Amino acid sequence: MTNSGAAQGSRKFKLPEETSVLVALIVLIGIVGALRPTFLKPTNLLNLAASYAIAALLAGCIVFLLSMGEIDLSFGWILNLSAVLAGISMIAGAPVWVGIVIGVAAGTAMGALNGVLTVFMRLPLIIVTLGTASVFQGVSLISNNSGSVVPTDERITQHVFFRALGGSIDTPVPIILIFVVLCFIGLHLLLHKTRFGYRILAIGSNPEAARLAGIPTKKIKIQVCALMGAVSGVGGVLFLGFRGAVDPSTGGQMLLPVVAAAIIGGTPLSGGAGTIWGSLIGAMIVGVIGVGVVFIGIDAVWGTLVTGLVILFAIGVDQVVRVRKKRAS
Amino acid sequence: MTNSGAAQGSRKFKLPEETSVLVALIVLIGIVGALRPTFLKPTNLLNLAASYAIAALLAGCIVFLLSMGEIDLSFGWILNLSAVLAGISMIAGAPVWVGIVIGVAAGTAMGALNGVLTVFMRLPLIIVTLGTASVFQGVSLISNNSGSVVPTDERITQHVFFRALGGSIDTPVPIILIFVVLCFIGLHLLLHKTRFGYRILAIGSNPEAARLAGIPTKKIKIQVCALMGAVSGVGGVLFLGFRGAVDPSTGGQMLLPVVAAAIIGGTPLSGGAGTIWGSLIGAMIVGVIGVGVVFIGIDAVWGTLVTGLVILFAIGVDQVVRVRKKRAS
Amino acid sequence: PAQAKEKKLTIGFVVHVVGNPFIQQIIDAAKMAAKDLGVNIKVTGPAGAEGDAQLTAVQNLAAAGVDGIATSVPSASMVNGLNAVIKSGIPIVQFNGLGEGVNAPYVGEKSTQSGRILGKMVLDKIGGTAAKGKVIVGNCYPGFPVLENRQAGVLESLKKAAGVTVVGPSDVKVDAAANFAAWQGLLAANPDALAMVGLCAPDVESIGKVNKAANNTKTIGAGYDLTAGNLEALANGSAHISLGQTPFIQGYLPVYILVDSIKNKIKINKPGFIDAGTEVVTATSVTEPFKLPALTFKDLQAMATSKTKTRKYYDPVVKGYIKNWKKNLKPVSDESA
Amino acid sequence: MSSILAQGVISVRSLSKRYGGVQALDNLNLDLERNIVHAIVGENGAGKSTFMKILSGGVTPDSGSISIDGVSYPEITVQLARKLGIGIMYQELRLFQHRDVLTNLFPDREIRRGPFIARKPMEEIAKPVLESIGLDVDLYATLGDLAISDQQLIELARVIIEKPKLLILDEPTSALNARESDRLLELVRQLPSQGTTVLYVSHRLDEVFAVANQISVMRNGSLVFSRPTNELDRASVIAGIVGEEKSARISSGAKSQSITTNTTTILEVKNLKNYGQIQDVNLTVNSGEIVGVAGLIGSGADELLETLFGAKPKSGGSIFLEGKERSTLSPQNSVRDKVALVPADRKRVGLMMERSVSDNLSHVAVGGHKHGTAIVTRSGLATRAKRLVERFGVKTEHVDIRVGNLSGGNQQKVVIGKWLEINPKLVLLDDPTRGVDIGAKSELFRLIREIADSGKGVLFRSTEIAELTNLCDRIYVIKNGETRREVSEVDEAELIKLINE
Ligand SMILES: Nc1ncnc2c1ncn2[C@@H]1O[C@H](COP(=O)(O)OP(=O)(O)OP(=O)(O)O)[C@@H](O)[C@H]1O
Ligand SMILES: Nc1ncnc2c1ncn2[C@@H]1O[C@H](COP(=O)(O)OP(=O)(O)OP(=O)(O)O)[C@@H](O)[C@H]1O
Ligand SMILES: [Mg+2]
Ligand SMILES: [Mg+2]
Repeated sequence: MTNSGAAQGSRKFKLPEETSVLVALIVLIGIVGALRPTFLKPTNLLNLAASYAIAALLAGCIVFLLSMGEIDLSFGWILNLSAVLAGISMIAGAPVWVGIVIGVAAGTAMGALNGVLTVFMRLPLIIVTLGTASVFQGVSLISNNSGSVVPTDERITQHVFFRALGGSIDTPVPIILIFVVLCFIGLHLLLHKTRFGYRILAIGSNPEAARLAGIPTKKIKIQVCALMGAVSGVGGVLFLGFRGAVDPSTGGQMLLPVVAAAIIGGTPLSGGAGTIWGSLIGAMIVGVIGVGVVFIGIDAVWGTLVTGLVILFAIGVDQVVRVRKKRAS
Repeated sequence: MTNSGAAQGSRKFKLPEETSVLVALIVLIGIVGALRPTFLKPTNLLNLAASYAIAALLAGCIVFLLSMGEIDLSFGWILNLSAVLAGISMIAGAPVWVGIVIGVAAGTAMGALNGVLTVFMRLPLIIVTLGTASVFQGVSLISNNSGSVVPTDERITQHVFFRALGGSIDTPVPIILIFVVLCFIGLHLLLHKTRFGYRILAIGSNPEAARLAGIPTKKIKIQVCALMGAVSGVGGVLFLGFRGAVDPSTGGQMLLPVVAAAIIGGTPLSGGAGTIWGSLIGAMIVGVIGVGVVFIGIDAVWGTLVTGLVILFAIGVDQVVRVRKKRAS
Repeated sequence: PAQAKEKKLTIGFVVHVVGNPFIQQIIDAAKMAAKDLGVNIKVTGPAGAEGDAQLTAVQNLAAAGVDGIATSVPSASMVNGLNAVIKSGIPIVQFNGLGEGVNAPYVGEKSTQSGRILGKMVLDKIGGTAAKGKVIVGNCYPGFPVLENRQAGVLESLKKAAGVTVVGPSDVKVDAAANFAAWQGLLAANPDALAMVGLCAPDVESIGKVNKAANNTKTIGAGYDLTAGNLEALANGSAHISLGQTPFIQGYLPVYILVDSIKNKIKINKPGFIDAGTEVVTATSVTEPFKLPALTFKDLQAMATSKTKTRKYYDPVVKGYIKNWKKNLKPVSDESA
Repeated sequence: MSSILAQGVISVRSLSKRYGGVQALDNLNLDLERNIVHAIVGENGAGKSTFMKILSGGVTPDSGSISIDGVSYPEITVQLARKLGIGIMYQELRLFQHRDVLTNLFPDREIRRGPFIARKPMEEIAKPVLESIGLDVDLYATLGDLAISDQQLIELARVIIEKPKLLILDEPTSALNARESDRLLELVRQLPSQGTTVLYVSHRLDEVFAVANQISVMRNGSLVFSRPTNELDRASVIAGIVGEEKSARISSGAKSQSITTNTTTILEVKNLKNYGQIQDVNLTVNSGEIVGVAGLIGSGADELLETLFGAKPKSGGSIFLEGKERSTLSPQNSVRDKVALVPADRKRVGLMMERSVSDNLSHVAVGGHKHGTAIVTRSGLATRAKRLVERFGVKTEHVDIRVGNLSGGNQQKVVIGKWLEINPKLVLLDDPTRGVDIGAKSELFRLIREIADSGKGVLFRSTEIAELTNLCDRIYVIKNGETRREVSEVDEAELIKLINE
């Protein structure tokens, strides 16, 4: 409380708070690389990163909600329904770009709906999205009668969007990766360099003080929810392009790894603080753990235990590299 | 902050804060009953309650953690591993009662491990259990090589424990239901009528103030985690008796419905408050929604959407029956 | 002699979910094949069923340098990714879940056909085409392709009896406890139902328990998979029919095909289908495919726990049907025929 | 009347606000003249803060009207207040603990270049303001890491940066030391000439007389009187605040009456050091004694009590309680050994804001001390609470009210009450009179004296020098983390000199 003396003195040499997760990431990559040197081949690392890019993007955006002291349980299904609607409209004859816009717009609308409900029901977002998650999933199931959405028409599959994302166009770095990194820069600037971001962090830090400072807290909440929806919609459209199809189950398992990435990355659940870059590193840690276990060739029966132990290690590195303030629960 | 006036003015006639969820429950039962009168047959309602009894028990116990401002992501896997260890030891020749004790003890130990890690790593429980959940699941998979644990020996299956829980002994009210209701009374008294419960709520309201008031916060945290583990262990053993078998996936799907039951029941995620009875009603709402949808005969494709809408309705009743203070996120 | 020095082949084996007893039987068979053929095998799969994580696992095994990969394909979104792996030169065989458009052979049941068989058996038990009354159908995971196919087959067979009305299909959930509660509710809502038909592994066991708890002996219980719990329900008469998907063949055959095609440079980068057969189990009879010797119910339960017994029982299939896999390769349209 | 309005006066007519059973404001009528310092005084719970919050848009009144520059408003919103140039420094600080100092200085008023926040120009605005109020902090330090006194100054700087036309200061000096307070008063005195009207709420009458042109006294939500300062004296203001009959009982201090013969040493501290500002502190506290600690902010005086209690780790030295060394210091052990700490920052570490008065009063007795059985009943908590509410005169409708709804001074009484319930041997009082009204303060002093007289040791830190000189038998002056001097029987001026020298 009053130990600001030390903090002030060492300000110039202060390590960024992302250091500890970065160390964990490097150690993990190092271990896998030492056991299987091919792991470290740039193409392998890039491909690995690409397949976790969408989850990473969502982890970057969920930081906005966590910073505001809220959690969205529905984003996986927003992603799903956005992708389904985009895919269906393309199959129904809409131009690819129109389908993309439909997907992102649908995601934004779903997010905004979450926001409006949380503001007007005066309930935490986690409770509201407990319901809307099922609603979005339900609408997705109905939209395509429980089937996968697979555009097969050449007009669609040969469209530059699908070819670029699906890897048919050769680039040194996967397109999706470039796009997601750009999004991360945007998200970082938005949260830490604009008034919108300041307002979010203010609401998360002290909602009553934020109201008294004249911040339109309801409007901001709805906007942040809509942003989460929009990014989930983008995620859905990217998924459609990247994988070329959407399953009814797509997105259903995303909640835990995405939130895990954000909190491993150092964003507390209690609001008022958040790190977009930490979230990116967190997503990469989740990715490296998932991939590393397979890469090293650990048997399926043992894989889960090893995963758990490595997660404990990754979060434990924080203890060693003591740069981060204690994280509130 | 300034709208507490009404609540205070009408203090003498104040409805308990569980009223709104209770209304939601009654309305839901009423709707399903109106559409399918057989739903209201006491045997049906009792059976329904019995099949959600274990989830309800866990929902009752997670209130302790939520009240302390923490969340445990691992309890489903604690339940699983406890049941597996109990089952394996019975199959290996241990008397049934010994197996039960082993299961509960294992659960307690796992919970305590969570507690010790969260205290010594100085990280929120949600982060620690992100790792331990995988560890417990992993150990469970290894213990029985990804197979189901199915005691078939008559010594075990004909034991009074299995017969009573499995429904072979006819009782007007299912045994498991009586047991769980007794547990609920115990949990309620423990949280609201003992020093232990007082301390939990104090830690949840303001951890630093609790520490300065001389409350042994670390010890209490470990104890609450161990309690959650013990109750999960009890849940595992009950599951083994009720179902007569444990699958490797048992418990894996429990997290969301259990936490949902607690928060629908009115326990905020922010700590410092909690209602055990609300949690019971919340669990029953989750149960009625789950069963009601199939009972009415809603098509599988539409079931999810209807579930979502009904959840939104259930939490929205709060708006109409305005007895509850605004729930912090 | 020069070939003997060649490095040992490594086969990747990717399942859609770990910690599922039925899948584990497939894995065990795959490991037996690897042992028989003298190759290494790396088994992996996501903890929760998700196509994307599974595809990532396949891609990683490919990057890690395995020689061939067998994988189930539960999601259409894996197809493009798998084809890219195949294009890069690593052969793939699909099992258990078929990905439409994957350029690789598929080993599995005829899912629609198995649904038809189940529907017909249920119909036979409730009075054939003259049957009158309700049949409850439950789908534990709406949207899962194999389940949708089975469901279509079941409904097709049931339609043959004009007097049968189908209740559902309802979403009965995968989680054991929720699954039980759903079936319990369905029976309570329709106490006069002639039969309850599930499509997933936990259903038969749940239906059996529901019947037993309600002291109900008149409703036929039917479903899929020969898990220990399901067999127990059949044994005690609380459920009546369960179809198996011959996990031994679904695990053994893909590994065999991969090793055979790699060693003998056989191209397998085309869609195709090899039937893994359907096992039909009732309380009184066990019918195994491929003219295997009849089994008693006890034998079946014993085999569920013993790998050596299983291997021995299927030896004729290994030496015949499996060895001659090329002859048994059919167009993929046969799967849903 | 209309002529006054034309002069641009803020006037408030029959303003009322009710919180449940409490009439916080009851038909308040008041006119505020432009370009003066107008002080508002009154008991804890008199409705001062409620009034200020209504003027600044934080709270909506139930009825009544406010007219500003001749325009009448039924209510003022936060946005309207901002437009009208009304700035408020809240009694309960409204700061963002997770954010850095600079961000806290421009809440939702950030300067932007294009879409991005421009920190440089904000720094340039902030630096001179911080300098003018004598605050030297890193603009990039996290606010939550700062001492409560620094935070209070930041709240002040925040509102000064807004350059409001009407500046509301709700107990701005409650956590400040003499030097900072003086500087603040100096600043406030200059504001009217720069076109700012100041509403100044304080319990420190010396300050009020030093700074205000006009003094209004409130009681039970209404105005008692409002008069120019030069027509008033201390006694009449006190009489206005607490009522004629009570005012007679208010004494300024209560020195130890009887020097008890058999004094024992309760606390002995040798060469105490911690990881922060404390370097080498030596002191003793005897039974029956009230011992004061005085020092500037940053001297270590403000960390001393928390360190002695075990809330902050020590890095060296020894502490003896009744002759026995306390080697492992922790709050838990302190409670066991019957050492009590009333912390300076009650809101953050003293209270459970969302819980009831009753729950809070049992915080130590039930939570920490294992008082009585392991069974806790509502009626048991309520009985204890009612007894303490009575003993300390906590103004609350009933004991089941959320503590956060009490007025600031009453919250403070709850913190003190919860500690005295365990009957401590040594009481560490860290600025316990923050925000407490004069009536309550004199009760509190009597109480502290009573505690000491019953053979206990009291170690007392205050930001108000007068409190130290009036109440303490001995005072330690702390400088650069060391106990430099021990004095007794000094007067205020002398002590201030000693502290600053
Ligand atoms: N949000 C609230 N809810 C309920 N009661 C409240 C609330 N805010 C204030 N009160 C009550 O209204 C009365 C006036 O409070 P207020 O804070 O205005 O007093 P004050 O004069 O500022 O006192 P102090 O000198 O202690 O700061 C008190 O009795 C208080 O308990
Ligand atoms: N305290 C201040 N000191 C100096 N300049 C300020 C201050 N506050 C605001 N400004 C400047 O005045 C401009 C207008 O401020 P204002 O708060 O009205 O922003 P705004 O553009 O209306 O915000 P929004 O559009 O988000 O409501 C700001 O862009 C800033 O440059
Ligand atoms: Mg006040
Ligand atoms: Mg503006």
